Amino acid sequence: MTKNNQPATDGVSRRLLIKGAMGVAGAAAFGMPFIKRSSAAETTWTLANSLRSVANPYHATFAKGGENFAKSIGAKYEVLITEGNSEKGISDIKALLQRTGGKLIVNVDPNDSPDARVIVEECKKAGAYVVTQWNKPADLHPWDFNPNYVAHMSFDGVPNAKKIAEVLFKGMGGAGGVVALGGILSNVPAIERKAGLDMAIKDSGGKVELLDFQPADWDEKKAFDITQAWITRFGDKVKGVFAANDGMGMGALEALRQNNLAGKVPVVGLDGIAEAVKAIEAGEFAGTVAWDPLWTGGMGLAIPYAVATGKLDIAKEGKEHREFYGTGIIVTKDSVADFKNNPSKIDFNDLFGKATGQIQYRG
Amino acid sequence: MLMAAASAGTGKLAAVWRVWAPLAVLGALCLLISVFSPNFLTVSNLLRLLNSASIPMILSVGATFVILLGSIDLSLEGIVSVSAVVVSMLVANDVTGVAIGLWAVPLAVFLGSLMGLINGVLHVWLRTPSFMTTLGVGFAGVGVATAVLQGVTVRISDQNFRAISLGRILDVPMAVWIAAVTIGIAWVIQERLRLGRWVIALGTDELTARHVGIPVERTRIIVFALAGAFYGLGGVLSAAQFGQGNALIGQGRLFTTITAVVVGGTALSGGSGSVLNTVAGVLIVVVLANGMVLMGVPPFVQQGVQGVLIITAVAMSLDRSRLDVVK
Amino acid sequence: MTIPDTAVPVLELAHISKSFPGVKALDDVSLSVRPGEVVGIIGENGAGKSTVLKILNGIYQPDAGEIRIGGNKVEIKTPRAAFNLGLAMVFQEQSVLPTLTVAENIFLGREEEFLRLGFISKAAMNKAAALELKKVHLSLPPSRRCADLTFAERQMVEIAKALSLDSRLKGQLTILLDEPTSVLEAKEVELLFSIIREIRKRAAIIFISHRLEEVLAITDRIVVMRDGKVVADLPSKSATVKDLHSHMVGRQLHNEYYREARQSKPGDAVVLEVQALGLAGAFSDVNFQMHAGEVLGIAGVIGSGRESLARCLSGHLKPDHGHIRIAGEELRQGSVLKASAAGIGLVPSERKVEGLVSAMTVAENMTLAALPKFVSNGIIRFGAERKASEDWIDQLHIKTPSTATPIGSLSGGNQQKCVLAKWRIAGVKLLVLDHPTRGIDVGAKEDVYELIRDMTGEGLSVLLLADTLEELIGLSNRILVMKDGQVTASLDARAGAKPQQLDVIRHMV
Amino acid sequence: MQSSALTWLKDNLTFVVLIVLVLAISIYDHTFFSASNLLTVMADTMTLFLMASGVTLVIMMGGIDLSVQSVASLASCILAVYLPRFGAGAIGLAVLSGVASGFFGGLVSNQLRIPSFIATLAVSGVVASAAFYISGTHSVNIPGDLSAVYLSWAVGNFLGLPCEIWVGLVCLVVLNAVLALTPFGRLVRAIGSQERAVLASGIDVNRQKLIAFTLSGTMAAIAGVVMAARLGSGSPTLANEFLLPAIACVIVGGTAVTGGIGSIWRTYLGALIIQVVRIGMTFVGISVFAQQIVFGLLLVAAVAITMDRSKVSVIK
Repeated sequence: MTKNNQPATDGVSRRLLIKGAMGVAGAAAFGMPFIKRSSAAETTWTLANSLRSVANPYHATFAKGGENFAKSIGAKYEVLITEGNSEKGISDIKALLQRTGGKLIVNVDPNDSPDARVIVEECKKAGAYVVTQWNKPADLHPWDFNPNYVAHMSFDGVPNAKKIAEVLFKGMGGAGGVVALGGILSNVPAIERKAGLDMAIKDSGGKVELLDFQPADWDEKKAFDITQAWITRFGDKVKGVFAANDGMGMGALEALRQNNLAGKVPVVGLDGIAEAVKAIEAGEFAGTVAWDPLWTGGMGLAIPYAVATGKLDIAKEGKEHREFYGTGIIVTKDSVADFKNNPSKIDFNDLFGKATGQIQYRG
Repeated sequence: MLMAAASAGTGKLAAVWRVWAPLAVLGALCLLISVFSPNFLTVSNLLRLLNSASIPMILSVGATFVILLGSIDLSLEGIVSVSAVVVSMLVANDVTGVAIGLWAVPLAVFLGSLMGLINGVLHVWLRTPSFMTTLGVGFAGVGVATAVLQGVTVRISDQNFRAISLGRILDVPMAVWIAAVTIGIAWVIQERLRLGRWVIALGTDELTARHVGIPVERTRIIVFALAGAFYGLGGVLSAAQFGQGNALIGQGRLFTTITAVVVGGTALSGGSGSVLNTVAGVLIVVVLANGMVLMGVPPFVQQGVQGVLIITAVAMSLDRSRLDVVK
Repeated sequence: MTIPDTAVPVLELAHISKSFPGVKALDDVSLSVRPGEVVGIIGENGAGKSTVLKILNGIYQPDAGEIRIGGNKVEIKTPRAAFNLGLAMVFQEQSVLPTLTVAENIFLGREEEFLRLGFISKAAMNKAAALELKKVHLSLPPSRRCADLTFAERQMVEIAKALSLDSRLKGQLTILLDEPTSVLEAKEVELLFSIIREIRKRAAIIFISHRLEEVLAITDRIVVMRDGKVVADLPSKSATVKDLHSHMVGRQLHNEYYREARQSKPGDAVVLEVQALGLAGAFSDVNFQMHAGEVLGIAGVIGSGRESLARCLSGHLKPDHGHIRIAGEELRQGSVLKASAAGIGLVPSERKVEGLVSAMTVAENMTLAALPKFVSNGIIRFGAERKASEDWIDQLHIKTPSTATPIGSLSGGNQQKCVLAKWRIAGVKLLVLDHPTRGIDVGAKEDVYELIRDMTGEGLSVLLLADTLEELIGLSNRILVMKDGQVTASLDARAGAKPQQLDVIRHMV
Repeated sequence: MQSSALTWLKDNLTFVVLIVLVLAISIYDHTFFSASNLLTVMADTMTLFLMASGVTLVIMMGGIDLSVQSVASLASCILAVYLPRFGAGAIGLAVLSGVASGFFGGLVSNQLRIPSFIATLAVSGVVASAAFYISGTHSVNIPGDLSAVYLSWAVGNFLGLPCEIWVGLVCLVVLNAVLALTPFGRLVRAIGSQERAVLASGIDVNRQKLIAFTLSGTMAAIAGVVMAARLGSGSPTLANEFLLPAIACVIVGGTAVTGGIGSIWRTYLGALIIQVVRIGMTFVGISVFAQQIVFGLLLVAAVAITMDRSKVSVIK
């Protein structure tokens, strides 16, 4: 699934930028400067993060997290992109398994939940270690693939979405009509976050009414157009906008701004991207939920590395350490300053420090 | 042309319908929607429609020239992204120290036309089909944008720049004015410049065009460069509208653009069509999407409904006078 | 008018040679055109005429020899260059673009003179176009889209386009007319000739045609080409069709040209019955019958509605009212499928577009209309296919390296024979021949006449739209004359009792 | 002698390009050039090939089919949803959905005389909706035991080769035969190069087109089934981002977009080329930030080399 914009401090981005410029130059020469020697007989572990596209900030930061860990142990590190194409994602991982002769540790955000099973099976076959993120079939469990399928990490969409929806309702004064923007209909997080919203509305005891729900496929432009249409259709009946991710939230906010409704109609989203945080400070966003892709990107490698190097016997770990949620931080007007001032510290030795309980499967 | 006798008779009628059909379809659509949603035909909503139509408009108008050639341009998303990223990095922003203000706009447009030029040159010199050439350049474009930003999103703080989309004259958003001017320019190019005539000639029968001494290769290259310039402008407006530049900002523009052009009644086979057709086509597509939400069509049915409606629209508006063979 | 031989030639080709892989297209060709002279170039297809034209138009470059204009050596690198040197070409293929207006077509590629501050002034362009149209006595609004023009009108626009040069060039103008009359009717040909006589005062003219009578009528001198060489260069006054033929084909052709002796007497069986057939804007209330083995010729000028009538029978057009019956069976109208299923085949005038698939082989084209015959349990029987096409290649003396040769590489005449073979293989009962000898050379023409006689001999009926009246009269058993969408006469044309051309024309105009 | 070698080279450029690519990558990293790896690469290419194979027919006829990716997704959903209920019947049902969608697309294009580009694009929308509806907008899991019973023909091994390769080969052989031996195949080429002549010869062109579109839909559905089998579940977005790669395969193979020229075999090679380039970049270790750029440039280069321009006068 596409996620948008993740905070990246200016210093970092400027460095990236210069690298990027070099990147373009190199690409002109058929990317020669990018080529890393790879000897046939792999003796050390190769680390890799697989994700949809480095073009979207969430995944870019996710990749960065992986890189940070790789640096910390001086291992070779690769990034694989699926371009939203399941088959490509899988065959790339296969290729890497082949190249490294199975000496691979891979941290995967599967393009679509079905992919997870195939990837896990392939890794098991090759004796590689794998961690999955966000998407996997409900009946696929790490403990069925000891020790290679080390863990599955996710963020619980339902309670987080419920919490942030309640923040929205509070911003609306507890009552009125809301409109909701959803992600790609079949994406697991999209479904969870919708569920969370529905629960919050139910709990509001009829005070809050869901005027309309439209999937904008995680897309800022679509969100923009849909919100415009809503303003026409519902006029001032719209008291608040719920967006299943901050990217769409920004699109909605843009539409509100252009109808001079920004600030009057509160918006919430999830992901905790920098613009959303800014908008919260500006009082246009009521709140967001911040995940920590630097952490997931790094830990998704750190844990299996510990297993691979024998520091950790994963088979002995409890299920709450095999399928677990990370911590989502609710950012609102009150907590925003604090959130900006102390960015999360990541200790690669504290493997499960931020794990908050075993993943729940709801019917 | 085989049915000389017959076509001479029906010719004028066809010509009239050819011009008005898309507008008729558009009108019918508007009526249909306003039946379900009274708010549709309000000034404020129509303004919002035009606003969301402005970027697709600029892109489609550019693509029209390529399609009139009988070629196709799939590099649109790539060019839009690159231009948006570059412009966002040149105006006051949070990633680069640079801030050259509105001078960035012509630069980005120029960059777009440059990438278009690459399309044309590769297509003509390597004699590869435009479909593939532009697909490749498109990939490369998104690739470049990605490589430059490495996933960072450039946030634009330059309000003067954002004004070229958000500012208002007579309560009409600047984006709409810009789109209008762009259409005007395109119209002049098509009707009053040799290029315009030559595009039609090439699209109809390239060999003949060659025989009468039209510089076929140069024309083709220029057209792709021209289209690139339009995409570049589209990228600039996207950046201004959303106040940011990132490698994905062009995503999802391609098919809507081509659909709009064809719905307008411009033949993919080349030769027949016009900028004005495209204007109607874009409005049809945008109104359709807007109406979908207004009428409260259940989400997962929308794609289907949209498909059906587009078929009807095209079926009604397509110019079949030269279409004895449909491909 | 007579031209002093001393005058400097406007255009001169000296010892031009050009070869392509395998063939020597032009071998030491020399010819010259003097001011105000009309020179005819004739020769069978493949004799090198079109190569000469292409060289003069800058599409090919000669391997050897040189081109002189007004006595000065020139190099013609592009069509545009040819244009600027005062060489105006009227192409055989329709090169008028249907999507552009008449004016835009006339000045296509030369818009600069109408640029005002870089913008085209349509007013100026239309005005200029109107003048050019006057020269060819064509009364059309210059802003009309050419898609809405008839064949003949387009050809006239073509000519107007060429003529537009002379008011725009200081130096001498040479106009190259490549088969300009092939789509014109007698009346229009006359018009064209009068135009030529007018403009020859200002321009030299090269006139290329398969219609020898016309060449004799309009030219001062005739250059005959064969196998890439100039084999004769004779004054038109003293020449006759017969010796032109002998020069072209290098053999005396036998006197009895249209094989009237072999004209079979039609049987009594009614093959086709047309009753009160009509199509708005084309023709109305047409009635006739056709018998087995009959050749029914339809005479009429462009706009008489005969093309539409023919295409109604072949199912390409749908008539508004009336009946078509094949052997008593009512034919579902406006469907090519039903027509061909009922045994009607069309040999179209636009051979390359509707007649054959150039990219495919001779065999594949021949069996196209009868594919099911060569299929057993879903698979094409290639052996049978080759066999069948070989038979017809012998039978029709088709010159082709093999059955697997791409048909596009054959000469026009041989292509046309293949089209006929296609319908013979499909076993049609009625063939609609729409200008079957258009743009094919003398030798091939005779073969086609021969074929028509063979077919009718075997009981096939032929509905004929011919290139010339003479041809029409010579071939037909009976002639329907049409005028403004009405049948104005039905003339008997059985062997020995052929009507005179005048008898026919009387009803046409 | 020497010239015949040249002509051979001309006719088999696509093949040569593929070989060169494989060798180049193998030289860089010889683990690439192992039987097991090459087989994996092939197997992974097959779903893409299956999708492209049908499109090839439509493109050779001068049209295009943009509905394949949603058709494949729909098929995967139908399979996943109905396998528990109908068993093998679900496979038939899934393929049938492809037949229907393809047929529908052809019908729209023929009867309403709408360019296939738009017709199939629109149909693709309808099909996508159907997929969302049937799957309840969720991805649907295929129980392992059922998969083992009904879908083993698509996954796993047979005679030492991954089944995907066998499926691909069968389709390759069958479709090639159809193109080479049947009247339909002949007419596909004829219509592609001069439709009006075919019409004038009294051939039911529309029917041929309908067959082509139907076959295209069918192949897409089969691709969807195989995909679902490989991934162990179906999803309404399963085949996303497959459309352009599929068309790219056809054109990289050297089939002309303008119609008339081409073959399934070329598409087969085209698919392999694209897959090898993609995987190759991982092997050679080209940075993800450059991969798309390199991929784009290589695509253009490949077409520039493989395309047979001898029969096309104008390249659009």
